[in-house]
This record gives sequence, structure tokens and C-alpha cells, in this order.
Amino acid sequence: MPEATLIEAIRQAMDEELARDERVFIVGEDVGKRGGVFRATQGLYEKYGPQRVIDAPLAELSIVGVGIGAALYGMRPICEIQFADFIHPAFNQIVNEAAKMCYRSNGEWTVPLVIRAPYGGGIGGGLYHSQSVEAFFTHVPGLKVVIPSNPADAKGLLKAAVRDPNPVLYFEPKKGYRLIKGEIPAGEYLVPLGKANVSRPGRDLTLITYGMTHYYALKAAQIVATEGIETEIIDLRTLLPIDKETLLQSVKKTGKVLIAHEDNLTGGYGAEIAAILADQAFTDLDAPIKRLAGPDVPAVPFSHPMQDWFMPNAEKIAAAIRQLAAF
Amino acid sequence: MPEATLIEAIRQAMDEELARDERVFIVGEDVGKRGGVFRATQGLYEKYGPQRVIDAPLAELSIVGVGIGAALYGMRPICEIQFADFIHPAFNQIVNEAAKMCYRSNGEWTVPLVIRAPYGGGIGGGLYHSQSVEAFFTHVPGLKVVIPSNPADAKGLLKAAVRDPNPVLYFEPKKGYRLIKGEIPAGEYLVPLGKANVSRPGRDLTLITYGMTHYYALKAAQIVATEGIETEIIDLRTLLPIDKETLLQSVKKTGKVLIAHEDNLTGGYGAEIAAILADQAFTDLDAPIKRLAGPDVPAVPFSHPMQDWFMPNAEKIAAAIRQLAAF
Amino acid sequence: MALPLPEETLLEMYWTMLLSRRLDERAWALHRQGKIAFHISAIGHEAAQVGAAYAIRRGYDWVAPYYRDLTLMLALGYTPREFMLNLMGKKGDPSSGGRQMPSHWSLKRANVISHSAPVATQTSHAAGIGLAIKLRGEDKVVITSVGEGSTSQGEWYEGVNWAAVHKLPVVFIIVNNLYAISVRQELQMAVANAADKALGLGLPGVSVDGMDFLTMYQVMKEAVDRARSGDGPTIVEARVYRITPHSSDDDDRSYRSREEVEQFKQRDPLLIARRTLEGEGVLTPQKHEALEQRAKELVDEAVRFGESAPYPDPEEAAYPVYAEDVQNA
Amino acid sequence: MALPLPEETLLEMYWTMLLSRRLDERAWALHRQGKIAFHISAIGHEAAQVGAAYAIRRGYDWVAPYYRDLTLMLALGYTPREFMLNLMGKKGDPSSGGRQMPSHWSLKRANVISHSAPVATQTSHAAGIGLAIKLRGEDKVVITSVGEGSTSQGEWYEGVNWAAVHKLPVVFIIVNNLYAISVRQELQMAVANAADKALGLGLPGVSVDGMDFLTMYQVMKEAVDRARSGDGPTIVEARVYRITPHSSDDDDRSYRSREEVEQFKQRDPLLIARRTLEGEGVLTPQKHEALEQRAKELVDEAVRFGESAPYPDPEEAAYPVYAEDVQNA
Ligand SMILES: Cc1ncc(C[n+]2csc(CCOP(=O)(O)OP(=O)(O)O)c2C)c(N)n1
Ligand SMILES: Cc1ncc(C[n+]2csc(CCOP(=O)(O)OP(=O)(O)O)c2C)c(N)n1
Ligand SMILES: [Mg+2]
Ligand SMILES: [Mg+2]
Repeated sequence: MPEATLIEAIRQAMDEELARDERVFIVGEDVGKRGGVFRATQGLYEKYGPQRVIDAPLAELSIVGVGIGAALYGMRPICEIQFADFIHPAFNQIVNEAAKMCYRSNGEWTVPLVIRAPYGGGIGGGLYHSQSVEAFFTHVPGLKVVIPSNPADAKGLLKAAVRDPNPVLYFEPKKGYRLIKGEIPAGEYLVPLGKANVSRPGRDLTLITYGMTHYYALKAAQIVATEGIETEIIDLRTLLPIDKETLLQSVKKTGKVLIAHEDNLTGGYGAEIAAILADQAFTDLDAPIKRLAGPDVPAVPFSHPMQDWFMPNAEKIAAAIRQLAAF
Repeated sequence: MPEATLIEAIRQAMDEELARDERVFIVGEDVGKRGGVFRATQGLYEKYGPQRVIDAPLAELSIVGVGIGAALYGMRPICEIQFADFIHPAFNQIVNEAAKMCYRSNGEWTVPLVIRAPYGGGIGGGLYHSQSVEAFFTHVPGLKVVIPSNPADAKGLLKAAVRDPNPVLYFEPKKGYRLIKGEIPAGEYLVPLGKANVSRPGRDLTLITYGMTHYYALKAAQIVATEGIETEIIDLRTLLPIDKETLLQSVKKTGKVLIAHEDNLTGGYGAEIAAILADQAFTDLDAPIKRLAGPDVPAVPFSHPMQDWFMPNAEKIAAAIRQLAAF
Repeated sequence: MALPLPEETLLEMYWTMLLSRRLDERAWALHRQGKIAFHISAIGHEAAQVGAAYAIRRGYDWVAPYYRDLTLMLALGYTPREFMLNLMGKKGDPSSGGRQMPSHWSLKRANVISHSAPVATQTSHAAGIGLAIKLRGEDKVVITSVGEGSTSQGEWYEGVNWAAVHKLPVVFIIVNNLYAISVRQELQMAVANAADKALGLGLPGVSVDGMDFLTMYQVMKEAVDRARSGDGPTIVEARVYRITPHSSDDDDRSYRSREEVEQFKQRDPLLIARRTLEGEGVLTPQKHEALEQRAKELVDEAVRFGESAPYPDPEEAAYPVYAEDVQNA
Repeated sequence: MALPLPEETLLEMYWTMLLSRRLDERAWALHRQGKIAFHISAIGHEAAQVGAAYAIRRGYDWVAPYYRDLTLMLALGYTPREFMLNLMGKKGDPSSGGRQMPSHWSLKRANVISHSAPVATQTSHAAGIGLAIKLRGEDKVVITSVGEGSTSQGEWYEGVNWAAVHKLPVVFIIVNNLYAISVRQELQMAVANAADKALGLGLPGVSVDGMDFLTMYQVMKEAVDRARSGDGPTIVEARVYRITPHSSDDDDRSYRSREEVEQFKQRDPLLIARRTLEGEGVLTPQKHEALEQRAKELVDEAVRFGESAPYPDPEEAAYPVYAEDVQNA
């Protein structure tokens, strides 16, 4: 199995899907000759031409709206939003249109669409190149929301997303694009949407996380393991629909829950996980449900000391694990 | 104290604020001659003229964007979004601009802006005239989110919102516009933002709710009271920032929590309340934290039987109370 | 005047307008009787819609309509019965199975995509369909419509811009009835004609008398032919008047005079069409009477059908949230 | 040629362009040295910006700029030291106290509002400021700028439309440097000149050679005067070229030829300005040398100042989320 970076895995997935199905095309800003500002589509314009890899006008709502139209016609568009921070202008198209199309037409029209967007901070991007936006969309029935944490999942989930008959938001931890490496199974490789992954088994507590924070979580679990604390880590992979089964099973075993994400706390995705468990796992719980999340400020600041203050990391997570384990 | 309907209270608040402060103006679709599609601004155009009550182009993002610009210049705009369902095109202006302005300019620029929008179903409005959208915004630091449940609060909160130096979203339970009546204290009347109200004291369980659902909740509490269940109801009034104090105090007393809202369950506002309590009130809890919310479908359907299926009501809430009380 | 279409077709167009009008009037009556909760009207817009419909290959080309397009829908094969199911929120409503408010169309068998209430969102969908047609090298065309007020939305601008940049086979109809609910054109745009917006977007724009079905047809035909031959999109502004209030929730007396309304009623598109066709000997008072009779029967029958149709089961509201849940396929 | 401004003012304008260029070049150098994380450049855009700045009453009129407006900011009194604090994310950065990326301006003392990264959002803010000025009956003007690519956004369209409908005192500058990162103008719009967009919005639009500071000044002056006298907004397209890559994160070799870049360097706005002013006898090689010397000193000093300035405390990141938290007032 060859090793690849996260972004190589994403590129591979698109390359294979473009080759497999001629209904698939890519549309976004600078995805063509430039190969994407992060190089996710590098080489694809040369390989598949300007009809399959389309440089869009600088206008996110119509990138998504045009994608929806093409999907209604039977195509399988992959829309790239250059940074998740710029998905906001397309909010109406995603929430009022893509998400509601199947329901509102009683199933006559469906929107097989993937929207890819790099998310997250820690890369000196400041308020508008660092945002986590998943919680806006995990509240919206009709959407699927996927966030991979490693190259194998990134590839398998993206290929599954392209084949899914629904609108799928696929958020990519951009800080991990080149930082996170891993092996990818050879040949056709798919990871089903809607299934969480127990990425590290443990008996003392359950740490639920996803994306870039999962990377820090693994490191944190290693640190506290040397102190005798065995953390079970669940990598959600698909945030909507939620794989409750896997969560409930783990909590039954450990009795303690820490939820970690980079997005700010209040109304973040972790709130829903906590709420599910406070209801359905109540009798299994031995401790308060803890959340470690970004602070409630509008976004990640630029200047290094302030960025560090905002960002989660292995040490902060390890501290939260220790505290919970000691409860 | 004269009785007024909810919408009269809202109109009174605007009328008084327009009269008090010449920096205040109203901008929105059909707010002028037409007096608003729900008549919230009726008579104000005639009284204050087209410079203070401005019929905007049919374009929500610029209604908010123009409001932000005017607020930066020192005005106090009240922007009306005709239905909450149409706030989505303005998402970028609200979340990336209004909410982040103070933080991103290190406090040099602030946005004293009110955005009013009628929300909620049960009025035959179908998917796009029934939405509850609060959860998209209660996740956003920098915004305040207010939802009144009765005329006195509606007036006092709206007047406080107009005077608040921050962007305030003020969602109005449109089904209650004429249905909900109540007395309004005479004279200048303000209700501070950020303070929840214990609208009914009780010992058996705490029912946390707001807006239209609060109306049903009061009825439900009356029903179960005849069966000997004493429900304490907390009317949140301000959803962001959250008045945690009032919640924690009540739960300490009752040990049981039901959270009710009309918006769909997953990722809804109730999740955050549940998460806070599952952490900070864990040792006070005698039962799982329950949520009664709209089902996870894209929005409220139009046809009566399906609309009824979707909507919360006193009976559904009473059933949930009974179940929880029996735990 | 040389008639641009066979007599039979002209009569069919007239029939469609007449049927639309009578259905629409019945909807207002049903609303007054408390039998339906909501109606949004096409009265005054019929000529523009029928002119547009007959300019495309119906059932072959694609359509992204808006809520006033009842006549257009009928021309595409939508039936009076279906309209009644739609108005009444009954089971079998083909637009949405009772999920959407009335007049929020969708008709897959006729290539009519589903639209929502937030205005102008369908504009970029039309562009996307145009893009797909072009990518596949097909010769289809897509038409889409919005009111003049809705062209104030960035949604509209971005969608048209896409089609102009990529020379997509789309015709963008702006239905200018002077009002967006109560707000007049002067408060929406600083150009004299909505079609002038084409100048800023780099595509042809034509403003046409949308009260005259033949004028509308001819301009639309040119635009559709142009799109089909690969020469790109066009904006067609149909100047019409909304003779009724905005919807059954509206009271238009607060924002426009009765004189103005009466004046425009003189240019009722049905009267104009009847005069033209009678002048050409295509229509006679007798033929007209027969059509009226048939319309009345059809409308009566459709109302009876609608009233006796069942409501959806409450539990139907639970799906289909995802394509996997689709149960009507 | 009759000079439109006093010699002193012309020299000041030239000085501002020169200082901007040298600061900008130093920023690239600092980036290469690993001393700053990001730079987005104004090189090639200086003439358009200084022309715009001197057309308004600086410090009295309002400004809603975009990230390339370094020269404009310097003309409004932004200092080299402040720019270095901004580049380095140091305490005291007046734009955001280190919260935003470099070149995301805000300068309250000069009536420059804060802008974000999502492009074109400031367009409707400018319209709103224009509305407020009009409502108060004041004689101020607001200018705002975006790149040509950003005019594809509905955000831009809606903001300009507001100003056109309400005849607001706003000048909308479109800085057309042919590229939005890698995407050429032809893929953004179907009109030949970005200024043509004015035709669809009902306001005057002028396309001008933005490499020539005097041409830009004169056109802007007219537009500003027009706005101030109550005649409404104007679109001014400044045709420029971005001589550097899009930003320090970009590599422009994948999407444009070296020949093209070299060709445009022949029209470097600084060269053009110098030629004009020397031709008029306003500038001499000696004076130029003195200005160069002063610029170098100022830039060196600013870098030293920036490097020795402290970073913000980490905890500063916790506020001000709400106006109540403001601690710098
Ligand atoms: C985004 C959005 N905002 C507001 C509304 C409420 N609304 C429904 S129809 C309408 C007026 C539309 O006017 P126009 O586009 O001219 O079409 P007309 O109804 O006149 O045919 C408004 C404001 C809406 N449906 N969508
Ligand atoms: C809404 C949004 N989408 C994408 C981006 C990423 N982005 C930053 S600058 C830029 C190109 C802007 O081009 P143009 O408007 O022509 O201005 P220029 O940089 O050429 O001066 C893009 C796509 C952004 N900042 N905002
Ligand atoms: Mg209209
Ligand atoms: Mg550019």
C-alpha cells in the first residue's frame, strides 16, 4: 500500500471518479490551470480538459446553483468552494435548494452533488481563511456532511460522496493536507457514508471527534496512555446522518465522554452529540459530558499568539482527558 | 394596562423608537405603503415618511448589508426580512460581516443593527413560509438572538434590541401575531437582553422553551397540573447570550429537564441547552435530558395533515411531560 | 398580418389562456368560500406564458418556472385536476405531494424542475441545466422566468452571468408587472426597462408587450432558436400587468389606485388575443362560446375531483428526506 | 498639458506611490526571509489608488477599500510603521489588532471601514453609508473598490443597485487587472469592459487607464463631484495590471506567460508618473533620488519598529466579541 498525503488522496479520488463516470465534472474558482489554490485538482484540467474541470466566475452561490441545475439534469458535479469561509454566500442554495429538493418534490427531483471545501485554522489564515462551518449544515435534514481525518478515509469517503444520490458537503482539514499521511488500500476503495470509526480502542473514556481535531486527539491519547489512561477514540467521519449506534456502544463501555472539535463551543456540532448521549446514554454515564471546543469568539485570529490561544492541540486535549478520567 | 396583540406590541416598540431617536429607521420589503405583509409597520410610513421607513429592493443580502453600512455611519437601522425563510441570502452579511465586525476591528467599528423576521409554522405556509432559523445564528459569537413569547416581552425586548450596540436578530412567532394577547406595562418599558424568565414555577420538572412553543408549553403545563404534575417553565427570551444561571438554578430544584422547540431536532437550539446541562448540572439530574422538537425533515409541509404531524402542540408537550415525570 | 403559426395551434394557445383564466378565477372563488388556503394568480400574465410555452419544444426542452406560471404549466400538459390537487394540498399533487404551497411547480414528465419560494434561486439552476446540455452536446434549450422585482437579487444576476459567459442555451424571461407585491419598479432598479439589464451582462435583451401572445411568441421563438443554435442566452422582458392582488393574502388598495387597475384591464391579454383571432377569422363568437363551455365543464369536474380526493397521510410528511427514502418512484 | 493640481500635490501623489512601492517590495523581501507569513501586493495598482484618494476630501469622505489598497491607505494617512505592525501581526496594528490577515484594512480616524476577506461584501456597506449620508443631508461621499473578478458576486450587484435606485453619493471603483487569481476576465463576464456593467444598473460607467495617475484622478474627481452634488453614483473601472503574483501564496507561472508580465511592466504606473512629472518639470532626477532615499529610510525604520514591537497577548483573542467588551476605546 503506497503512502499518500491527505490532499493526494483527495486528488486521486476525483481523478478516479472523473475517469469512471463521464457525468462527473469539477467546478470552482481556480480549479483549472491553477489546479486549485491548494493544488487539490492539479493535473486534472490537463487530463480532462476545460469541459470537465471548469473555472467558475468568482461567485459561490452560482457555483452551487449551477451545480444543482446540472445535477437535476443528470450530471454529477463536484463543486469546490475555495475556503469554507466563503460558503456563506451559497447558504441559500445549499439549505433552501439542495437540501430541500428531494423532499419538496416528493422525490421526483434529487440532487447528486458534492461540495468540497477546505476548513479549519492553525495555518495563519485569520478570521476568513480558518473557519469551521459544519454546524451550520449538520442542522439541515437533506444534507450529508462528511469530514475525513486521514488519507484512506479521505479517498474512500469522497468516492462514496460522488456516488451518493444526495447533496454531500465534504469538508477537508486543510492544515492536514500535507501534514497527515497514511496508506491507502490499492484498487477501488470506498468508505460508506454514515459509519463512524473506532480509531483507537480504550476502556476509560470515549473521545468523540473528527477531522483535524482527530489528529490531535490521537496524539493526546498517546500522551495519556503513558500515564495509564486508556482513551477510546471515535472518528465520526460522517457527521450527518449520525452513527448513533457506535457512540452508544462505546459509552456503554466507558461511561465517560469527551467531545472535541475546533469549531466554537456554543451551538457547535458537539452540542448535538452531547444532547443525544444525555438522553439515550443517561444511565450509562458516570461523569458529566465534557466538550473541548474552540472558544466563543467570531473566528480564529491571525497573529500567532492569538491563533495558538484559539486552536485545540494535543496538550489541551490531554489535559481534558486527565480531568475527566479523574472524575 | 391595555391589552395588545403580539404584533401591536412590536409595532408600538418601533413607533416609540422611531420617535425617540432620529437615527432609527426601518428598511425592508413592503414595509412602506403596504405596512408590511403582516402589517407590523402599518401607519409608520405615513407617520415618519419614506426616509425613515424605506421600501427596499427585493434583495435580502443588501437589506442587511446596507443596514450594516448605515450602522457603521452611526445610524440605528431596523431591517425587516419578510419571512425568516428568506434570511438565507443574507447569511454572509450576517455571519461574516455583522457578527465579526467588532472583533475583527478590535472594537473600532460596531454594528448597532436589528434584524426582525417572522418565523415558524402552523399557518399553512409550507416549506418556505414556516421555517425556524434560530439555530443557524445562536452558533455565531458576536450576534444576539432574541425571541419573544408575549406582547410585553415583545415590546420591551425590541426596544432594548434597538438600543443595543450589537447586531441583534429578533425572530417573531408569526403564528402568535394576533393569537397571543397580553397586557403591556404603560410608559417606557424595556426588557433587558440576556435574561430568561421563569414564566411558571413548578417543582417536578423544568421545561425550557421560547417563542411560539412557549405558548403551547403553558397550555401543556395547565393540562398536566390537573394530573398533579407541577411544571416549571423557563421562557428563554434571549437565546444568545444564554442565561445559564436561571437554567442551572431551576434544574437544581427539579432534577428533570424537557427542552421544547419547533425547529427540527438535530443540531437545533435545544442541543446546546442539553449539552450545557449534561455538563454543568450533571449531578443534579435525576432523568435523561429530553428534547421535544420538530422532526428531522427539511421544513414544515403545507397540507394540513402533514403540517399537524410536524407541529408541536400542547398535547404533544403534555405527553412528553408525563413521560419524563414518570421516570 | 401573416399568422406565424397554424390556425389550430393558435386556437390551442387561446384555449390554454382561457382555461388558465377560468381555473384561476375559480381558485379565487374557492378561496372566498374558505375551501382553499392560498392562491397566487396568473391573471394578466397568460399571453406572455403561452407565447413562451409555444416557442419551445414542449416536453423536450426544459423549464424552470416561477409561481405565476399557471398558463405555462397548462401548455406543458399540467391538468386542471392536478391544479386542484395542488391548490387543496391533496394526495397526488404532482408538484410536491402537498408539501409545498400551491403554484410552486414541478412536473418531471414535462421537464419542469421544482422551484421554491425564495425568489430567483431557479435562475442559476437554469444556467446549470444549460451547462449540462452544452457539456453533453445536446440541442435542448431551457427557459426560466422571474418577476421584475426578483431581478434585484444577486441570485438572478449570478445565474444570468454564468449563461452569458459560457454562451449557454437559456432564455431568461423577466415578467415585468410593475410591482413586487407593493414595491414599484422604480424602487427596484434604475434602468427604464428590465431588459436593459442585459447590457451589463453581455447578452441580448428584448422588451416586449407581454399582453399580446403573438408578439411574445415571436420574440421568444427567436431567442429559443438562437439558444438552440449555440449562439447563447437572451433576456426577454415581458411587460404585463397583474390584474389581481399579489396573492390571496394581499390587499392591493394600499399601494395602487383602482383607476390604474381598470386602465390595464382594457389591455387584458385574453381580450387582445380574442380580438386578433376573430379579426383573422380563426376564432368566431360561436367557437369562443364552445371553448367557454368546455372550460367550465373541465373546471367544474376538476373541482369535484379535487374535493373528493384524499389528503396525504400525516406520516407521509416523514419522507423523502434523502433520495434513499423515495417511495413514489 | 495643463496640470490639474498644484505641483506640490502632484509631488505628494508621486511620493505616496513611491513609498507604497518600496514598502510593498520590502514586504515581499520579508516574506522571502520568513519574517512575515503573508503578503498581498499593490504593485501595478498604485496610480489608480492615488488618483482615487486625491479625488476625495481625505479624512472627511468615507472609504470602503479592498486588500490591494495599500497606496490608497497611505494617501489617507496610514503610516509605514502601521503597515509593518499589520504585516507582522503585532500589537497596535490599527486594522484589527492582529486579528485579520495583513492588508485587511480599517482605520477609523480616516473614515476607512473594516473589510473582510469574502470579496464584495463592502459594496453594500458603501451603499449603506451613502444612504446614511443622504438621510442626514450631509455632503460627504463614499468610495469603494473591488477587483473585476469580485463583480461576479451578487454582493456587488445588489450594493450598486441600491445606490443607483436611491442616487446615493457613492463611487464604485472596479480595479480590473485582468485576473482573479488565475481566472481571466473572459471567464468572469461577457462584457468587454467591466464598466459596461453600469449600463445594466442605470448609472454612469467609465473605463479609464488606471496606470496613469492623472487620468484616474480626473475621472474620479468628476465622479466624486457628481456624487457630492446629489446626482448619484458612478462606476469607475481602472484598467491596471497586477505585476506580482496574486499573493505570497500564489505562483502565477501556471496561468500567465512571462512575456505578458514583462509587457505590462513597460507600463509600470510609477514609470509613467515619473515621465509625466519630469516632462512637466515638476520632478527632477535629483528630487526623485531624494524621495527614494527618504522612502528607504522610512521603510527601514518601519521594519525595525515592527520587528521590535511586541505580539498581542494570547488572551487578547478573547475579546471584543460584543461592543460591551471593547477595551481599546
Ligand atoms: C428571497 C425572497 N424574499 C422575499 C419573498 C417574498 N415575496 C414573494 S413574492 C414577492 C414579490 C415578487 O415580485 P416580482 O419578482 O416582481 O414577481 P411578481 O410577484 O410581481 O410576479 C416577494 C417579496 C420571497 N418569496 N423570496
Ligand atoms: C467570496 C470569496 N470567494 C473566494 C475568495 C478567494 N479569493 C481571494 S482574492 C480572489 C480573487 C479576486 O480577484 P479580483 O476580484 O479580480 O481582485 P484582484 O485580486 O485581482 O485584485 C479570490 C478568488 C474570497 N476572498 N472571497
Ligand atoms: Mg412583479
Ligand atoms: Mg482582478
